[in-house]
Amino acid sequence: MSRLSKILAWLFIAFWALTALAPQLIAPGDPLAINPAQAFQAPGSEHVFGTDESGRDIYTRVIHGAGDSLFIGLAATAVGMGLAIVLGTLAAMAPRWLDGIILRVLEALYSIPSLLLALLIIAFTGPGVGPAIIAVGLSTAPGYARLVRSQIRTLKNSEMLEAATVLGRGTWLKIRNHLVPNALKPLLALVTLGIGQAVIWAAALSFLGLGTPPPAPEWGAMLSAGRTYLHLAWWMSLFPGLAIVVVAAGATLIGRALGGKARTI
Amino acid sequence: MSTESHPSRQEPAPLLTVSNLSVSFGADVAVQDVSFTLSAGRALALVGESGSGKSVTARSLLGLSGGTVTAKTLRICGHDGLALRDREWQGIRGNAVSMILQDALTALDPLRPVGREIGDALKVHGSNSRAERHARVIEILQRVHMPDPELRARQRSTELSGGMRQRALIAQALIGNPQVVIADEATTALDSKLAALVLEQLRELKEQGRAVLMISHDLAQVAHLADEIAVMRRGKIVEHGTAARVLEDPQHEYTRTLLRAVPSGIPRFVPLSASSAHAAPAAAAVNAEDPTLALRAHNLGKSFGSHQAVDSVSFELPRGTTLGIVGESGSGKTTTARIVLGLQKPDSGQVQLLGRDFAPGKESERRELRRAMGAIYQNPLGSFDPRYTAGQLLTDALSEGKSKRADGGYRDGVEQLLEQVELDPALASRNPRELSGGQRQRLAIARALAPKPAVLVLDEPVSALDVSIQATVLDLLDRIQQETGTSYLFISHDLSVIEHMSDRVAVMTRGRIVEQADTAQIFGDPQHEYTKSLLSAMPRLR
Amino acid sequence: GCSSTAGTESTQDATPVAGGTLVYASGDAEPSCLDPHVGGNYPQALVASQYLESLFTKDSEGKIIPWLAESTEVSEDGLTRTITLREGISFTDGTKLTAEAIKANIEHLQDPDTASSTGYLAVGKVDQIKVVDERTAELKLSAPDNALLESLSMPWTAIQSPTALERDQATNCASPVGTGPFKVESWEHQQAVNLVRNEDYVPPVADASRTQPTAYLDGITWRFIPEAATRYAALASGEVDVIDNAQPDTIATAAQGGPLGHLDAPRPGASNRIELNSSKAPFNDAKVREAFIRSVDVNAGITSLFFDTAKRSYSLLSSVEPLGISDQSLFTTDPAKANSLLDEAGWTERDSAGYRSKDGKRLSVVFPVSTNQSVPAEQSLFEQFQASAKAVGFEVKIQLLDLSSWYGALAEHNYDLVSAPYTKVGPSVLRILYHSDSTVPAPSGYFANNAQVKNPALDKLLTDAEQTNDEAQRADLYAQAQKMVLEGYYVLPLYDQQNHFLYGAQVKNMGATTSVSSPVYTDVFLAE
Amino acid sequence: MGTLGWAVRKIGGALVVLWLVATAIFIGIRLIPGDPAEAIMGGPGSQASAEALAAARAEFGLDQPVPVQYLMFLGKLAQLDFGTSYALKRPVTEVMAEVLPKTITLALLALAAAWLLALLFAALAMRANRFGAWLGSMVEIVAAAVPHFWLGAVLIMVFSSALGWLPAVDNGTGAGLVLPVLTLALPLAGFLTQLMRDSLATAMSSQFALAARARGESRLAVFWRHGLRHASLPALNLTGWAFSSLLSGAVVVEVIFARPGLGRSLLSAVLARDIPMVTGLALFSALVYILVMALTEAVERAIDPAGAAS
Ligand SMILES: Nc1ncnc2c1ncn2[C@@H]1O[C@H](COP(=O)(O)OP(=O)(O)OP(=O)(O)O)[C@@H](O)[C@H]1O
Ligand SMILES: Nc1ncnc2c1ncn2[C@@H]1O[C@H](COP(=O)(O)OP(=O)(O)OP(=O)(O)O)[C@@H](O)[C@H]1O
Ligand SMILES: [Mg+2]
Ligand SMILES: [Mg+2]
Repeated sequence: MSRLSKILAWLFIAFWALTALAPQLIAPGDPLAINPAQAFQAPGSEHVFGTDESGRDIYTRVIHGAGDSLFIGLAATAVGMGLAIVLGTLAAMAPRWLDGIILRVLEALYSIPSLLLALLIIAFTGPGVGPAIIAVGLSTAPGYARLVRSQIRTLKNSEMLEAATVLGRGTWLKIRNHLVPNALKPLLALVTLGIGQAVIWAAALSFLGLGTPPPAPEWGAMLSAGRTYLHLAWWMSLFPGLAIVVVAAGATLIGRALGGKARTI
Repeated sequence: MSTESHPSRQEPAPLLTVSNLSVSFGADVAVQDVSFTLSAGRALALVGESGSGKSVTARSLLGLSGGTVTAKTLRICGHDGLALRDREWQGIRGNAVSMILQDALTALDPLRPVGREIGDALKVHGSNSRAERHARVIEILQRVHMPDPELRARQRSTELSGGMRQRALIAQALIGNPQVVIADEATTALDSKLAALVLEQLRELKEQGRAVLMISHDLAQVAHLADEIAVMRRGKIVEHGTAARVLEDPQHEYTRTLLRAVPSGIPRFVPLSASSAHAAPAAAAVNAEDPTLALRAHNLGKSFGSHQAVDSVSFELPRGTTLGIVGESGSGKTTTARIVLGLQKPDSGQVQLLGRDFAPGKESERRELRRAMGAIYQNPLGSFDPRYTAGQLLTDALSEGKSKRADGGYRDGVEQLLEQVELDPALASRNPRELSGGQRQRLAIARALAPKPAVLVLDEPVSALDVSIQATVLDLLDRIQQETGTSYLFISHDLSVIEHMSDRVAVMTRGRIVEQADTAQIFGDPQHEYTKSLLSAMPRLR
Repeated sequence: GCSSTAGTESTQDATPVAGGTLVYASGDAEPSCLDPHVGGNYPQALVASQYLESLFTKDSEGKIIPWLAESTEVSEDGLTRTITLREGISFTDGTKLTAEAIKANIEHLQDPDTASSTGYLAVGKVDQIKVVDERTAELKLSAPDNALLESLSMPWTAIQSPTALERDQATNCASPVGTGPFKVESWEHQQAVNLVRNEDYVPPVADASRTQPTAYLDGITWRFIPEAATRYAALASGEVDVIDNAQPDTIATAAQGGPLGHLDAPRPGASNRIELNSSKAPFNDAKVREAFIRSVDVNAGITSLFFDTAKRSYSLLSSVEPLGISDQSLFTTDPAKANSLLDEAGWTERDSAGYRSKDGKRLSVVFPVSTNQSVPAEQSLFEQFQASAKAVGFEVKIQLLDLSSWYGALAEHNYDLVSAPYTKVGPSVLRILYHSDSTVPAPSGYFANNAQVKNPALDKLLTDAEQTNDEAQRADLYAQAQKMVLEGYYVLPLYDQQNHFLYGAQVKNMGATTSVSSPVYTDVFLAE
Repeated sequence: MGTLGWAVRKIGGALVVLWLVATAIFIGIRLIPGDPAEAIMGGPGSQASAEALAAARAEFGLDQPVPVQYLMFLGKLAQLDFGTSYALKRPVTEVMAEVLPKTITLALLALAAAWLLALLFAALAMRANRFGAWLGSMVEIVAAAVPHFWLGAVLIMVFSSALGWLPAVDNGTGAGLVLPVLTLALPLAGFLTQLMRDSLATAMSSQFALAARARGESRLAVFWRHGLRHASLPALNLTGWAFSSLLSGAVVVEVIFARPGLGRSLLSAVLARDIPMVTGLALFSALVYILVMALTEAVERAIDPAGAAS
């Protein structure tokens, strides 16, 4: 990763972190403040991203929506990754029969496409942010888990660990000094890649009306509202859509820079 | 140009004429002012260390150098190589001039049947029918002594052994009936028996009246085939003459270095490289009187499924000495080493280290003993944690895993180790990936030496290195043994290396040790048939 | 059944040409049954109006006139209704239209297995049906019902072939058989219902201006395209000919000229309104109800969101109901008044989030919104209410729910505000919506009195209004009843139930609708 | 490993997976608070009649002990009896027979389109200069980051409303498939290109490519015979995943483009809490996924019998 792209990556992360944590610094307005008289204003000097059907400023909403959208993406990835680390490590370290069982369970989870699995879970839990997080998390977990498993298995059988054995290192030292740190790095890359996808899936659920309820400025929900006015006010769809694309593409870039591959998500 | 006609032996017309060939990649000049001619029925060997520009020179003769080519003359079978356009080059390649690529493992597409790969050469140049092509492929495979050609043609390269792949590559180069055959390190990766077979085939080519350009870093390999030898260094030909002249009366210092680096026939502890500081044999430094054995393996056995990889292997390694294990690929050398190291549980047998039970047994019980035994692998990179710098690796080894801070209390120890293996202490901050092959192997040795072991198990420690680097590493190992009295279990498929390094030699085949004796005995008066066949295939300079 | 009603820009031009299949794109959810007796919602009425006809219909003045029926009369005591059918009309399965059909259809509606809700309520007072002769039936009523003809004019009580009704429900749902200008040919689920012309159609009321008695169109492809933008794109690019549930912005565009035609057909019955659940805190206090109603700025929202396609209503009833009264003064936006009302009602504290509270309890109201029944513009309007109610200290929790969960929320009384459309011809809808009987869930679990108005005086007014034979008295009773509800601040009227259609320039003669404002296509043709 | 043994193991594995999915759904139904019969019929909002509830109770054996219920549930599934969708009032199998082919057609077309686009793009990228390569990789990454629901809307806006080139909804001519297929294919193509380009570059700079050139093959021939084969392997490896992501995307695309299919059915079944329908669709999509996985594995075995690339 070159120096410049490293700096850019950190700037990118810092920008979104700031946006998520202190949106009022970047967009001082109230994302919920309505002004019917100002509805459907095209992007211009007063409203850089235009206004929506209730006269709310889209720029303010996109910025304030970052918190919700990113939180869902991060939380879902955390759920998926947490589960994956437990299951993947267990499978890699476990005896063959247990490994087999865990693999089947993962395959079962994997066999239902992400969004369908999310829908399935919502069929039982009802819609909402919590279920959306769990649903997206669960549906991404098997992909991660397989990677964790193969990662740890490869490391476990690597010459590096053999060399450590020959040098007389105990199990704990091998895990602490070699296994965990080496397994973690590609996972970090993967997580970064995964966050982008999680943001998209979570937005998809909101888009389908199963995620964040209005009037919260979550990007998927904004898009969902905007698509109705596609012919009248394209900007209502464009900017939240762009925000999703920018975050997802940025996450991919950073993930790739960290050495991730665009797979298993 | 008809290839069936035999050109006259008396006046061999030059098929290749190269003068003042230079190839550069951007600012890097890989080949500079190389000139030679090569006539039908003759063989020219290009010899030199890794990176000296041999392959680039060869690729330029096919118009595939990948860099910027300039030359005064570049004539290939009557074509002016400097004027050819890509389409015309395609008409010559495989047809007039063909090349056996350096790395047999990767020079065949693992996803396509070998027969198709070979047949493609015909497809390019003629409009043969499928059946015709197949017939020709089988015929050419028979000619290179491929066992069961019909089956092999259908298989993919991954299903073929190393020797078979090499033969498939030769077949691929021959099927177009080229006048000029370039063989780039065609024997390097092979054990001596296979290498002899390939050399034999190259000789056949020469006798058929083709011109052979042979590339190698090992003078011994080329000694018996080449009519002429050109020695390359840093992109230039430093010496060029008939084979006999270059081998017997080398003019250039570098040629001499290369010659000396070939270990066969050089007695133990005599340095192979000029740079090595240590002097002649302190021969009796070996404390053979020490009553305890460093290592004792008794009746080791291990099978994978129905395959008996190691079968009743026993040996003893006295302190301060070297036991060489030699054998063809797949004979069970590595498996034996892994059992000895306690990495693989044997089906039967025991290993004792310094008189104490080592393997099999519980890992926790032998952890104490582990410090007395170290290991060196063929590819050291895989055994390093990729996150560690050289200094951190050594700190980790010295601190027994407690620290990896290179600037901590282990700094002096690290410097000492680096000095011991003749590495610049400045390299401590580098990642091993940024080191050369020889430097990496030195680092591996340094790490293994950190706990001051009594025994080192070395599995093909120099097989990935070219002769001159190999020489320096072997010299280093010699020196360390003399200074520290460490015992070596030295594994290699290279007879000349084993001969140079070992006090005793065990010859393995199919999992068994068929003969075990003092080095002189094995090389002077082999008893077992297998040993004899191995030795007869061994290329010798002296 | 039909005559042009509210069509604003109906195109009565050009000479009709026969032929062509019209593609209709509906934004409603696909019905699970094409027989509007089963359940009985508006999407069913929209499609069923093409193949089923009713005994009565409404003329352009809004007067009920006979359609399949030729004449009707009611006994002095109002308990016996005699209906005589026209001659020469047959169902598309060949069955002749006889009095038996009336009996079979009303019994079908009343059969619990049919699971009818709308039609079931409409014929609720019919006790017995007596077939007098081939063309005459007598309905015996449990109480006088001056809304019966209005009820029988609706598609939910349309007359189907008695032979066909004897088939099992699944079959009848897939291919109901009526007397209409079209018949159901096939139903590709999730995609389209294919209707073809009924070649033997006999218009009950002859129209001299027509060149042929049957419909001009060869058929109608009735598609379901729930995405508003996609539906409009399909119309704009000519892939479909007519769309319903048109978005306000697209209607406005069409109205400003341009190639698209617009049919505005407000539904009869109730206006579109928000009901306040008066059965529990905080809306069990009339002051709080008024405060909420005064706090929200309805007009600004309607202007910006509906682009002048919807007119503000101050009435409980649709603007097409002649007996509706309205009172604008009750509904003016007045945050100051809202604040003082809330102070009076004891909601004086403010919590950290700026909401009012009383005894530590936040002034919070739950507003389940059905995404199937409220168009996006309406959902946005509710969001604006949420924002403006917040200014006076209300916390409005909007829950966007699918129909099933929405019914669930209602059934569990888990709502303080709700917007539930109800379409019925005539002012008798008021009894269904505000009589205390309607707070008791029907066997189906649904209760229509979402405001939970329980007022014996109101009950009496509504019952009497339905039984009187005197038109003037009826109007007066209904006016009193409406006043009572309006002044109790149980309801915040918004606008008529929107029913907008857009159609391509090639579609001619759009405009005729049934009594519930669902368009019929007997006269419609496609110009080349 | 013989082909027969492989097939037997695949089928066994598939059955186990289906069994696990079914079990999870069974547990899920039990976890819904309230009356399970009501839950099966769509929750309190469905206003299921007493008779309907009784019928559901009988059908699912809800009056029996839980293990018996479980066995009955599995038994029915084993007979491919998924019951009746209470929302659509039609047998679940009938609905699935209708929607599955449509979604699978859509997904397969999208998969093919994505592959084509990816190959094309990867091939173009081979020839590009540094800036071109950088631009190409940006395009891929952005394409892969575009949500279906946004892309679909934009495509309708541009190609249907503004330009009028392509229909927004299916009119039976197949032209209506173009936009939905593109909507699904573009992001996937972005993903696939990222994968393919790496392996294509590796293959084209490998020794065997050099060997092929050395025997006289043209650059294009090397690309066709070797490059593509190697580039397709990692992408093929991901086809199971890709197909599954297409099924996910189909939910959104079917909604936006008003196409009948598995995704839209599942969405409406979920919205209506139509548990029999949800169960059937979930199991069937799992089955489809398993079949696709087995199929791609078979293709992989054909291209690379020795597993050289893995
Ligand atoms: N395509 C290329 N681009 C840039 N540099 C190259 C390229 N090919 C070769 N070189 C450089 O040219 C020099 C000569 O390489 P070459 O492969 O000819 O060495 P060699 O003598 O064949 O070595 P070896 O014994 O390891 O095969 C090396 O320094 C190498 O790094
Ligand atoms: N883990 C294993 N599982 C199955 N077979 C194995 C395993 N390890 C080694 N073998 C087999 O045991 C035999 C001996 O292998 P080993 O690696 O010891 O040979 P070697 O003499 O070191 O060969 P080389 O010179 O190629 O390194 C080979 O046939 C090999 O395929
Ligand atoms: Mg080379
Ligand atoms: Mg080995």
